[in-house]
Amino acid sequence: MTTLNNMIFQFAGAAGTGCDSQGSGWARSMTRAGLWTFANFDFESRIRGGHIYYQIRISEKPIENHGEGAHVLLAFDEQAVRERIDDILPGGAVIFDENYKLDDSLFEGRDLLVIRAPLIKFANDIGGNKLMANTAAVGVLVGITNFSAKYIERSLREAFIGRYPGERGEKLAASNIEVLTAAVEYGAQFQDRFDFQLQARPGGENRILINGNVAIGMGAIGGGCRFISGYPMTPATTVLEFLAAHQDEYGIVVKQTEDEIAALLTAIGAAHAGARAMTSTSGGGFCLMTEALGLAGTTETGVVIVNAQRAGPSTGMPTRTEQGDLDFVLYASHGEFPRLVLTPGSVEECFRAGHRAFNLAEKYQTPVIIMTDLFQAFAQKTVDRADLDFGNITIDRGKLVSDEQLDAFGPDEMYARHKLSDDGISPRALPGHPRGVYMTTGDEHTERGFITESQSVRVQQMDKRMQKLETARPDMLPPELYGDQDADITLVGWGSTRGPIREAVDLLVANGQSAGAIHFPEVWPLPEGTENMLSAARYLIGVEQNFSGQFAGIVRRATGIDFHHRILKYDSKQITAGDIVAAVKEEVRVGI
Amino acid sequence: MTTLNNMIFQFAGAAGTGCDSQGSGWARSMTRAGLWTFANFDFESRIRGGHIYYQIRISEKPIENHGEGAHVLLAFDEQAVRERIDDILPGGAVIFDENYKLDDSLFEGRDLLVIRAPLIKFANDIGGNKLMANTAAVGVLVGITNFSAKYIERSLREAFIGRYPGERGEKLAASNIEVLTAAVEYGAQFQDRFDFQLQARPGGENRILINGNVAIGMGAIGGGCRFISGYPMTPATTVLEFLAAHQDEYGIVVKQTEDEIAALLTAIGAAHAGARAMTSTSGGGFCLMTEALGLAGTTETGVVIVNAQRAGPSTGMPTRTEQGDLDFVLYASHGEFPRLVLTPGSVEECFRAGHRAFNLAEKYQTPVIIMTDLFQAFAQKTVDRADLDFGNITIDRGKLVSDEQLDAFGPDEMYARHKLSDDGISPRALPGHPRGVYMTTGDEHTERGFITESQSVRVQQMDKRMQKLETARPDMLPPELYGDQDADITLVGWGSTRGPIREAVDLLVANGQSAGAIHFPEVWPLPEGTENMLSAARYLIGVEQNFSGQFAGIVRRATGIDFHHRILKYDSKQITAGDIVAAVKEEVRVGI
Amino acid sequence: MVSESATVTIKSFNTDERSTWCPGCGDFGIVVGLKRALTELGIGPHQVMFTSGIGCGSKLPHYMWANEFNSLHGRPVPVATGIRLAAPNKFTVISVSGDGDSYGIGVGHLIHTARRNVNMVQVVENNQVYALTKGQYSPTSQPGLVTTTSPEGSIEAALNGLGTAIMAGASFVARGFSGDPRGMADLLARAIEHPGYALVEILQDCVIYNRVNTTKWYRERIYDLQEEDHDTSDMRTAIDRSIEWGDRIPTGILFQNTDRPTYEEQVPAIKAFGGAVDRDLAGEFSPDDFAKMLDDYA
Amino acid sequence: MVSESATVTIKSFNTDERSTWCPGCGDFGIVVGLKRALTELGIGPHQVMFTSGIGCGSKLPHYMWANEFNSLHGRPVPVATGIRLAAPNKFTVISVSGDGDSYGIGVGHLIHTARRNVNMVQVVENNQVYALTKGQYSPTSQPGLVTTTSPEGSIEAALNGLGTAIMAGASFVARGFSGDPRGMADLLARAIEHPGYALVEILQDCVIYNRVNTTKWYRERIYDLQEEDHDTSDMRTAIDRSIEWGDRIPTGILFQNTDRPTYEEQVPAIKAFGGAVDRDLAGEFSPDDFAKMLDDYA
Ligand SMILES: Cc1ncc(C[n+]2csc(CCOP(=O)(O)OP(=O)(O)O)c2C)c(N)n1
Ligand SMILES: Cc1ncc(C[n+]2csc(CCOP(=O)(O)OP(=O)(O)O)c2C)c(N)n1
Ligand code: SF4
Ligand code: SF4
Ligand SMILES: [Mg+2]
Ligand SMILES: [Mg+2]
Repeated sequence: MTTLNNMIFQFAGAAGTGCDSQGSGWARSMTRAGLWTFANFDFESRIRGGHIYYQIRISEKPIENHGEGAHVLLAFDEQAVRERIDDILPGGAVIFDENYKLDDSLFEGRDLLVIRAPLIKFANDIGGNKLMANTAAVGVLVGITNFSAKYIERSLREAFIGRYPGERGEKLAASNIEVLTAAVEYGAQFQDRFDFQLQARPGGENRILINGNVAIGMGAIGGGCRFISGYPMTPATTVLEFLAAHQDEYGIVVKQTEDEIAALLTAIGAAHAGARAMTSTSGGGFCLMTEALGLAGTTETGVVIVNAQRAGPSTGMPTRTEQGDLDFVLYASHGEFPRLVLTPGSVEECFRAGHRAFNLAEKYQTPVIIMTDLFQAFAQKTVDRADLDFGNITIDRGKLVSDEQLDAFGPDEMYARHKLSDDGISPRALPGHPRGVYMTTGDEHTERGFITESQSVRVQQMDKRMQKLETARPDMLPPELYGDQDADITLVGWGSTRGPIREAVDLLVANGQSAGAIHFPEVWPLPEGTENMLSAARYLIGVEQNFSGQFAGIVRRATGIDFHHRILKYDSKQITAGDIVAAVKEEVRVGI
Repeated sequence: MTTLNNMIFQFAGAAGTGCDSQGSGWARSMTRAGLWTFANFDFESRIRGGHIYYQIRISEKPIENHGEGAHVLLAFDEQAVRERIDDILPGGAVIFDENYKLDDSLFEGRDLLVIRAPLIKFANDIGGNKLMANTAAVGVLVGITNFSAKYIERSLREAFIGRYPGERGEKLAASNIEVLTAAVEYGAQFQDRFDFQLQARPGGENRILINGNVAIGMGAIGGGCRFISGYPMTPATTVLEFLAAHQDEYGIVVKQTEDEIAALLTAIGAAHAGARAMTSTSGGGFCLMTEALGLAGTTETGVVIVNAQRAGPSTGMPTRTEQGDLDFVLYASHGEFPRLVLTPGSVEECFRAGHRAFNLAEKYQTPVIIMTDLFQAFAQKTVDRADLDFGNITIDRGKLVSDEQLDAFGPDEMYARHKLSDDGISPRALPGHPRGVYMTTGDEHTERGFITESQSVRVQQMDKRMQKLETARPDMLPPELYGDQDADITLVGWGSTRGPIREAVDLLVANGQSAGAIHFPEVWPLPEGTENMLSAARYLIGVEQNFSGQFAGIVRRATGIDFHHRILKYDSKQITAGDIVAAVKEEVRVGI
Repeated sequence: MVSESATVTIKSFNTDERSTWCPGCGDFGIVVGLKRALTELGIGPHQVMFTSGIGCGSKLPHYMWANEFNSLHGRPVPVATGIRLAAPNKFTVISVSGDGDSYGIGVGHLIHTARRNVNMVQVVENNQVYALTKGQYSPTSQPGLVTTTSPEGSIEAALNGLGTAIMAGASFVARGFSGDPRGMADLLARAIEHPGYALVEILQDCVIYNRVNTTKWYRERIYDLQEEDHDTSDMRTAIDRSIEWGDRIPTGILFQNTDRPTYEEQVPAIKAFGGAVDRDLAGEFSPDDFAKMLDDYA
Repeated sequence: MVSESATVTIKSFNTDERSTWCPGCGDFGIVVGLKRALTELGIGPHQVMFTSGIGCGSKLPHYMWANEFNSLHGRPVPVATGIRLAAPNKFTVISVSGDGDSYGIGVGHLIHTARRNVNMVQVVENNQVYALTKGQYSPTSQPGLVTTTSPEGSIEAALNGLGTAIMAGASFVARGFSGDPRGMADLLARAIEHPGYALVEILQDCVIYNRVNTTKWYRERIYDLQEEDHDTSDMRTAIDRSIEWGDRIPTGILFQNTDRPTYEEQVPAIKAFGGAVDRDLAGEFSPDDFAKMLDDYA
């Protein structure tokens, strides 16, 4: 029986040998062909060599997860076959060059179609260039899945004519297409021995394929961000790079700084001057920002920080994922001050967090942190253009004092940047107006920003600042319920576990297990309704990618609600629906 | 009715005018005279001018707190009288120079002995130097309290002959003593109008007067610390300065670094090489250390960090106190790794933490943080020499691999710095032995310290490191119960609230209120017995000097136990027994 | 913003805030110098933005009426960069902090900001000691200085801040003396006018913690480069002068290079769109303009 | 520790650990240079302690057999200081890291450590780019370099690391080239022997992210100072040479000053007690010796 449009592919090999570019070309082609795509990139902390792979899952309906295993493995070197062979699902196929020295015993006893293809031969003979073996491999894949070659042809043309405009590109594209055609034909002979097929569907033209960091960048630009200062650090660099790539079009000042200390302080300077400003980093860089974070809190500077988590502690595993920084981000910097923490769990939520963060930062005049992670930073997903709607974005700069208001100040009236107020928020004048001269400081200060030693002023200003957390609470997005509120078990997560958790719920329900889920797209201050929603659940299972169940701890501390069970993963790879289902089954077996 | 040997003094004036040196001389004299002394220093973030005061309390039994109000105010300028007049307790006295322009109305309606003394006149006429007016003021104080002048004479001699050895010093001392004598006589005339008296008691020679930072420094030196790197920051600087002052005698390498980043990393280097090494800082500096903290955690380097808290956030109030950093210290640095946190609450506990920290750091091969605060750093207390017993200190370096063991390694045996073990602790070879060559890294690593991308190794090493928290738990000092375990209310604190809480319990009990207290000298990992002791209490009231009740939150998160009430102070001054009693009474009135 | 020179006087910068400095502190003179320089150039309190660090000297902008962002110890310079790059047409930006702040913990920012030639002035109040923390040796303390953390005398060579800055690429490097507010005001005015990064070190007496390098000590040694035949455009001579310390200490402009473009002038977004703070966040681009971003991923 | 030169060979430093560098990376040559230098001096794997940062180049000590403490991005130098001051008689300490690590985020440590003259070697692997993070411009990138964070070309002047270090007080400053392991080994050996802080910058090809400053590019430009009439004791000439970049790029020893004492030699505790790591923690002082501390407070 043939399975249509429901597959997982792996493109595996050494870094720098093209399996990543072939993989991303394939993922893009799938999206263009109207198939919903989710692609994960698994790589090492090195530039060339080693073992990396792209895992691309496609479906006829939207998916939030790259799935487990693969129906086809495209191996770009021998090691790739050895490393990934166990991932191949029953009835799957592996494609590699006929010259690889791989013992047949490796494939024995496996329900597996082994295709030793003349890839290099096609490349040399038809294309006249060994490098085109990669194209040949993709051709075989097109052939065995009965897919249409035109999507690959298009991307080959784009790639070569894009890189070498003019005749050279045309020529290269043409030869590659010839190689492709031959390989497709070659692959087609295996069709009857391979049960998985692909067929284009309508709608691809309304969709795009992007990762979470690009979505954050898009959201930020749409949300009025005109300034980014940052320092490269995986997996946060691509936010900086995205804004850099668009600096010309949208006029974004991009400052690569000497370190992360300067990165946040430069953004604080820009925000103080009146720009919507951000920085992006990962845990190690966030460490260096902690002192300036407190400065932003005390000076009431609304600045946005992206913390893209990777497996820690310390340098840890630079290209591996984890959700290990939540406690740190919540309590970073000495003393107490308000901060808002957003934890988007999908490309769409990343986009939303990207623009919402700036409204929140300016409304509450305090730092806002977007927490994402390595998985989400790199994983690409097909989304409807309509779901990234710039028309929906509003700019709310909060309590701004206008020039006219300042002009109207009486002769003895003095602007007070940190004026006390019931909601904790003071009207903010952008500096530069003759009547709005003011100072502010990281020292405890009076309403007018002068350093103070007064106990009573101290208490007033502390209360004022901390009040902002309460003022902001109703503004935070509520936890999102998935499935049945009354389910026997409720999975609770934040950030990038959203996709796997939802899919796990679907799988469990399909298996007859009553299950639901609660996802927190924003965690601090804990949104209104948190307690109600959690206490209405029968059996709470926290799902987190860290050692200690940090969010579960935070919830217990704030509400007294203790999750009944915690599913924790800290082996540096993204949790999958399968992991969750297995852990839930274990828990159910043991007896909930 | 005369009150004997139970008094509070305030020495108040501008910074740099001598009230601090006079105050500390007085406190020392009290201790020498066999009176138990507790002195608090209240000062501003400036070098000269402003308003500062020393508050010195004395008693015939040991005290842990500087008390409230004053029986005598020695005012060294006019402002001091105005600022502090309200502090004077009924029947108290204020002493100042006759030339001060202070309206009588200031004193009207107060039960107060106002002594406008000819201090400058004595100084000029007898001593020939206006500066001796300070000595005269102290003389008046000796006179009205009927104290023996010989203690002051001694300290005058020490001060002047110490600073100017030889004839000049002798002369200065002699003139000062003449001034003193005249002033004592002058003061004596008021004795019958003043009900508080002082009388020397035996035992002073067995006691000393020190503050918490000196005690930490002493403990550290006794505990084998031979290396300190640090960067000045109030209120932590005096730890660095204490070790610097003793670098010659005990051979302590003292490195003032360019910043706090370097401070911790230099200490880590020294600890890695095999020295017992420490650094000291306050919140802002600790921020800069967070990245290196995680490095120490992953590389399993036992290093000691003193975090002397001051009122935050950010630069905050540099000379004011708070306990606002507990959450931060517990969760500082991205990812998860073990750290041990000590929270001494008295001079004796500071001493103990000073040496214990090094055993813990080397046994568990992980960073140990001593949390103190500005109050405790500066407040001086009389202690028995016997309570700072260096003979009691043992040096336990944990699992060290000896040179002989390495010599005996087989030809293919390789030393593995991060070897897995049940208790999470690996035998540690100090580098330098030919068979003990090894590397270590802040990246996730194998047992032998090589960078790894392996999921399984990752999990093993995470488990190993985190296991150390469980291994260490039984080694942590248990919470200390004061008074009745069965009391109607139990006050819970950590760090410097210990003294005020104990005194509050005494006051409450004396007032018929059943009360007890639990003090945590070490908070992380939460010591064994925490849950039992807390859940055995009837009504838990957390007492903390921060906005949100951080320790209460930590306990709730770890144990589910929710304190019934929290007494929180964050106005930048140390909580007193009176504050606590008042807050408890309010709570009792409202109905526990 | 157009300067309103007609209306700016020394008094424009007066404030009621009372200083916490010690009587006799060299920092007082620096306030006077700054007020004079701004007055001379007709730059009003709302047209200047001070950034400062932490230390005695860093309190300076608190004691004159002007915009100030008082940041962290060692960090006024990156804040200044942020302000310059976000509002390149709005403020004269002046960073003010002590020698420990600027040359010690903050020296990395100094070097990279000098290299970039961000158009700002960095004033270093050099009293050769960490004063506010009560007198430890600083990166400019002279060897042998006895302090609480160097009871046996400092064993570190003093940093040549000016020479280091020149090598790092600073395009204007000068030294003034707090005892000479008039000369200092002139230097500061030249620094403000200089298109690019300008470092002005002010030698300053700390009457409490530095009993060696006192006002008298400085007066006996300093001389004015501009009264000698000093070529400020020659980097090698400037380096030579920067090394000079001891019997003779040069003040005045050591080095100036007006050929380098400022960093701001080269930033693509500023060239195309002007200052970020002057933009219309809500109306500048349409949803369709934005949606073009998506095309790359189709 | 006495060196055991008889037993140290290049092979002593061999390791099974396989490098993660790209084929053709300039870092390979630097490993060879280091092995040779240590072998020449008879310093064995247990007698050297490498500290390193984060970056492609910082992985170097992982690929030879020797003690290593792999620290954080930009921080190998303070770790090295700690090791030197705690164990002044035990290890040759060599810090190894890239240009971004050493001259960028870590430049403050470089400056202050140079100034103090801590007896160590700092190797800067200069490929003029942030390689491990995939090729952004670094503090030594040449202006105009197009990278992902400078798509319109870098607008920053490159840092003159050698000149800056000389001005900051470095007592030994040299430049080598990864394409010349023999010459480099000699430089490194001289640096190790130098009593005090020694900076050795190694020009290094990044075949992936720096297509401008390639091995070929370097070969066409470099020359050896020691083959010319260069006076390494003259700071001014050294500064001049450090500025030279373009058609001719100097390699070799630019500057050496052997007159300055090392920092370690001056540390009171080391002078009186030797290395902290060699002390007897339990038995060195009696409880009474310690109790003397209390007397000051009686
Ligand atoms: C991160 C951090 N570390 C330390 C301090 C403490 N601190 C305050 S001022 C100062 C030194 C001031 O020296 P300098 O910059 O020369 O200024 P001065 O007081 O001499 O004018 C230090 C170390 C701090 N505020 N922040
Ligand atoms: C605090 C921190 N910020 C950022 C990073 C990410 N990072 C890793 S290597 C590197 C730059 C490496 O450049 P360089 O030092 O020149 O070494 P190269 O890779 O070029 O050899 C950066 C920014 C990090 N590890 N830590
Ligand atoms: S301590 Fe020194 S620098 Fe600070 S205010 Fe006093 S004189 Fe000025
Ligand atoms: S990216 Fe460049 S520096 Fe890094 S290993 Fe490859 S060639 Fe070497
Ligand atoms: Mg200073
Ligand atoms: Mg580099």
